Amino acid sequence: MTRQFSIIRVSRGVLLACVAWVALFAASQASANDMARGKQLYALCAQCHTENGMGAQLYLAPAIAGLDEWYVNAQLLNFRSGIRGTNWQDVGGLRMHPMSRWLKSDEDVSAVAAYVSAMPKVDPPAVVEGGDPVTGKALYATCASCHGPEGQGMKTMNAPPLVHMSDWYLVSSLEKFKAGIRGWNPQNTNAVMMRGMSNLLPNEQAIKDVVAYITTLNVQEQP
Amino acid sequence: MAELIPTQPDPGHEDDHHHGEQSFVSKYLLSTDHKVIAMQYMFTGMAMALIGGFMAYAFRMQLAFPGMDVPFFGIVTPANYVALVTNHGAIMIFWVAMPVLIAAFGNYLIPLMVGCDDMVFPKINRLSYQVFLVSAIVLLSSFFVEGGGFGGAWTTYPPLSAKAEYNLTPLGSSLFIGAVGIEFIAFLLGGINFITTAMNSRAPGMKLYDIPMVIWMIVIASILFMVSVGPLLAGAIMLIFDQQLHTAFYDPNRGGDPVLWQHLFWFFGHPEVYVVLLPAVGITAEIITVFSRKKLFAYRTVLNTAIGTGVLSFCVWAHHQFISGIDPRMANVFTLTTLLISIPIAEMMFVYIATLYGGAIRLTTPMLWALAFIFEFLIGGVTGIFLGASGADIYMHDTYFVLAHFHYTFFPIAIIGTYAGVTYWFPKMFGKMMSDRLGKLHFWGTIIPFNFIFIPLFFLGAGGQHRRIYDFQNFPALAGEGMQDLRILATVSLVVMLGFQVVFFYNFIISLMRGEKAGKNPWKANTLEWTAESPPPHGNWKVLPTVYRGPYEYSVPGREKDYWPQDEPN
Amino acid sequence: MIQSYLAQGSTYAGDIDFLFDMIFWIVGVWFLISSGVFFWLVFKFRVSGNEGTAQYITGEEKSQKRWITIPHLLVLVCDVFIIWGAVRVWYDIKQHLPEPDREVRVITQQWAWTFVHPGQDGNFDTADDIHTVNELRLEKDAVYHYHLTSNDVMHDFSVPVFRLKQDAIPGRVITGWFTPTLLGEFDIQCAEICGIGHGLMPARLVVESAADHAAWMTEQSPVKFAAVAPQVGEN
Amino acid sequence: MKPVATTRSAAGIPTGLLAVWWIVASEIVIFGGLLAAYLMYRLSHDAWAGHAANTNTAIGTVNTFVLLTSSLFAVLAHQAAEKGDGKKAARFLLFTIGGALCFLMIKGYEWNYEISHGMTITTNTFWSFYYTAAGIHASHVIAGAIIMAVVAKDAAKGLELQRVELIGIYWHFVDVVWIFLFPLLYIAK
Repeated sequence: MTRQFSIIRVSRGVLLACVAWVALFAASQASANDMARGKQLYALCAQCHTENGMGAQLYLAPAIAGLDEWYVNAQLLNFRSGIRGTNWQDVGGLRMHPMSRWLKSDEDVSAVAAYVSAMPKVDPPAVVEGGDPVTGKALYATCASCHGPEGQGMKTMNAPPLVHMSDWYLVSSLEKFKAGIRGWNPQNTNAVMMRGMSNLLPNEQAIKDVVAYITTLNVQEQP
Repeated sequence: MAELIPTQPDPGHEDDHHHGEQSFVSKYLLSTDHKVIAMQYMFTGMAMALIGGFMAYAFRMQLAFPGMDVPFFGIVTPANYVALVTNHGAIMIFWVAMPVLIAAFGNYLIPLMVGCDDMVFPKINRLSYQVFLVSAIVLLSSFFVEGGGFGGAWTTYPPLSAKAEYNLTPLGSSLFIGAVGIEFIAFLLGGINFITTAMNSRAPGMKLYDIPMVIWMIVIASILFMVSVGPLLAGAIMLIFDQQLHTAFYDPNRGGDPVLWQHLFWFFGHPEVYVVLLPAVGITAEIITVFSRKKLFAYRTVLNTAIGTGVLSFCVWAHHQFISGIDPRMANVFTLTTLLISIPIAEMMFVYIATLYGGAIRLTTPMLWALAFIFEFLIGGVTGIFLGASGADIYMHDTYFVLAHFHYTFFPIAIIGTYAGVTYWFPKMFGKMMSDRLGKLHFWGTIIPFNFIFIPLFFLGAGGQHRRIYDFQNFPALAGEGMQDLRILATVSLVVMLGFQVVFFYNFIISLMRGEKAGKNPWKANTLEWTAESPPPHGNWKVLPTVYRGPYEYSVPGREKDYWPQDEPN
Repeated sequence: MIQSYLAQGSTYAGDIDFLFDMIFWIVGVWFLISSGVFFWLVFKFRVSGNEGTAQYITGEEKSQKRWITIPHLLVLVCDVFIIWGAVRVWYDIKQHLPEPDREVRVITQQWAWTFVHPGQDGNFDTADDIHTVNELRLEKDAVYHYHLTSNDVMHDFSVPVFRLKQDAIPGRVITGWFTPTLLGEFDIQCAEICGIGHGLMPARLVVESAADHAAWMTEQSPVKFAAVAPQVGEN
Repeated sequence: MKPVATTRSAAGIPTGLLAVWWIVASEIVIFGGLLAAYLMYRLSHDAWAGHAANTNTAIGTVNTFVLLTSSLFAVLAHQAAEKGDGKKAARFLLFTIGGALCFLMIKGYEWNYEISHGMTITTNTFWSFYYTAAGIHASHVIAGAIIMAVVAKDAAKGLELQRVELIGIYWHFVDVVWIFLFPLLYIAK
């Protein structure tokens, strides 16, 4: 192997010059602040989650704009390490797992998380039909203990916000939790807990009902 | 029927091509003059080449220095990366090689070399350029729609290309296919003129074997293109229907078959290689005969090998699909036909090398380009054997070896062939000589880095690295230290090579402004275009020429001059 | 030649390497001869300025044409050798299917690999199937049949150390074979562009001894998932 | 002012004829590719015979007859042009255009009926082929009719009479495509 590459040695000089050139740009890159870096890296996310973070059901990408920073950060790390999104039936997760590995360093992950959480919240269009918010309200009582009565989420409980979220995504997540497609990995303790909680919803209809109630909580936040 | 055609006027009386002062628009944008249309094609092609080259720069920087903020581009995301490689390939083949080699040289040379005043259907000719321009605009616009440019490789295999949920570019993918389809229509329109002009409008006395080789090659290439492109056009309509109307021609879940597209694509895709190869081979034939002052060795053999290659090229398409799930028994047939195609191509190369024997070789800039074409294409040719052999292709398929191989064919064709042609016909096109010194600087500054780009890629391919992978750090066992060095070497060479193109544009402009005036025939060549003024006026000649002999009568014994123009009575 | 870059990990890797070497020497000799003649001619017959006279050779006479027809017949002879070698290797790998010791199902999708072992009962689609994502564990020296499918677009199951490559086509199950002969960890690549995540679709191949493999199978049974992510953030 | 190039005929074939044959040849490979793809699918899907049973053979037959008649008018127009009778040629061309319009109207009725009965381009791949192939053919009919109108306008004044033959060749080609489509889409069940 080394013999064939002797030509490389000859051109080391050229390479070094080039590396110096690159280092120059790398330096300017490091000085850029986190937000700019996050925006830059979000270019890939925007391919599916769209420019304003509205998400697109066709691409299995939920709305993410304005999600809590700690939550985005934790999920990106989970995806990247394969704690989440590596179940063989989790079609969307199997796409997100490789995409998250595009973020090479933890700094990049937190830059993206900061950028996403700073995006203005959106109200994705409701697409799930057949849910009854009245029944859902009763079912939601259990959820409220962690996710909060307004669905605003609680960091202390490791519970993400549920409002301003794509309703189809809430349904599919609950279904995945129930089927053990999410929360199968014991290392992902929060998801394991959620997997247990999801079993309190007895059937498909109950899932739709509770999601229908959650979407009624989607009021624009007061400034 | 024949009586409806007006009798041919005596060329002597057909000289009043007087045009008054024309506005810029009607002279350069809406002209029906074949030379103006040729220039339109050439400059559009060059502009697209710059765009394609810039794309190559962006993704090669990403490969060499993963994750870097590429100067003048920004960060290359995986989505950018696939869109860049896809459009780089499509642009370089459909919007650079084809317009420059076939349309620009075809339009410029066919009327001049067969001795008539214009194309047969000047308005169709103008239309073909306008359609082509539309296709280029449609392609470039695909980058600015939602979702961005299409990123499913220039081969556009469905279901990836057919469904937005897979390719994530709901509009980009349709614009891409649409642009390619429109471009095909432009070249079908152009083909009407190439065929009819070369066949029907030849100067009196010009027999079939008196036609210069480059004209033959463009005609054969046009026929190959016309025959091969039809099924793909039908397939492209089906693919756009799949994308936008949600039909299921290529959807396996609803009764379609994705492999059908591969057959339609490669039935076109392989002949397409020869469509662009043949004009470049023709250009080379003109140049090496002039600058070695030799008759082309075995003119008819060259012609026959070109036709043989063309016919065989329709029987080899599935060698792109050896491992695509086609019936394995079919692979044996296609291995056979693929290796058979080495026979006419090898013979063509032998003919060119034999032509050099006994010549008086003048190493001018165009000659250097032509010689480089022969040598570099030889490398491209021999490395193709590895891929045509089905057994070896199991390993080599879709590796960098393939990539290096076809760049060793397409680069000589599209870039070296173009530079050879431009430097050779520049005096005719613009009436000025190009600087030979700058030309040679540009030549070496292009050829040496070119080899340093692609030879390392052969090693990468032999090491099992695949194409279209945007970051090799994900493959710990494959992305060894030495491999990354090779990628950096290739990228640095690319940047150097792109930098040297500035020399060409500088030379182009400076020669245009201050170049030495070229006479009618600065190279002392035989073919008819050199008997016209430089640059030829509208209508080309005052008196259209008559032909008395073949195009390659150089150094004929017993003659004082070592060339014998085709239109000289004796 | 290839083996200096990449170990030979399957029974047929050596055959492909031999075929590659054979073609390399055949075309290498041709390349050296033609480019040697080419450069010699350019060197010998070059002139400076506009000096010198050339010979008049039409190339149409038999005695002249000999110079191209003989090499061209020799090319044909070489072609026959290459075709013979290629078809032999091709037949062994793609056309003939030896009796399997084990089977594995390979499911591709955007942008992940799922490998399914039939488990203890030897049948697919039963409760004890073992699914692994992005990691394929194989037993050394066992003849494997793979059944390759795709859930969405075209992918390509490429194992460079095995010298194996096969496209996965949605709607079809493609069966082939291999026999691992080398212990260790290797890369699996996708070799057919499959969308924006194509470059982020690696999988690991682990070839282990029969005993280790059996132990792993028991440990994994009935349903347990591997979370494997090759190290990122390094380099 | 025409270039001299247009008036030459070194190969002995009129230039316009050469160009039309080029167009026809490139169209043949387009339809050839489409029909070859259709045949491959058809042979591997026995169920398509059932879908094909829903096509209206009677309407297809009438349309075949209409196109064949229009082709006959194109031949008569050519004969008239040969004799130098531009007016007569133009009149026959108008009959041909009438045939084309008649064909399109029948086609429109047929499609309307089929679509309203739930057989659309996305129903299944047979119907996708049915609409795609017939649609591309119909677009050629429309293009042919427009060109014929232009040619007829000139021919009525006795100008460019050679074009009558050229458009006739194109029209026969359009007709022949239908002769292939009709059995493949309607009759084979």
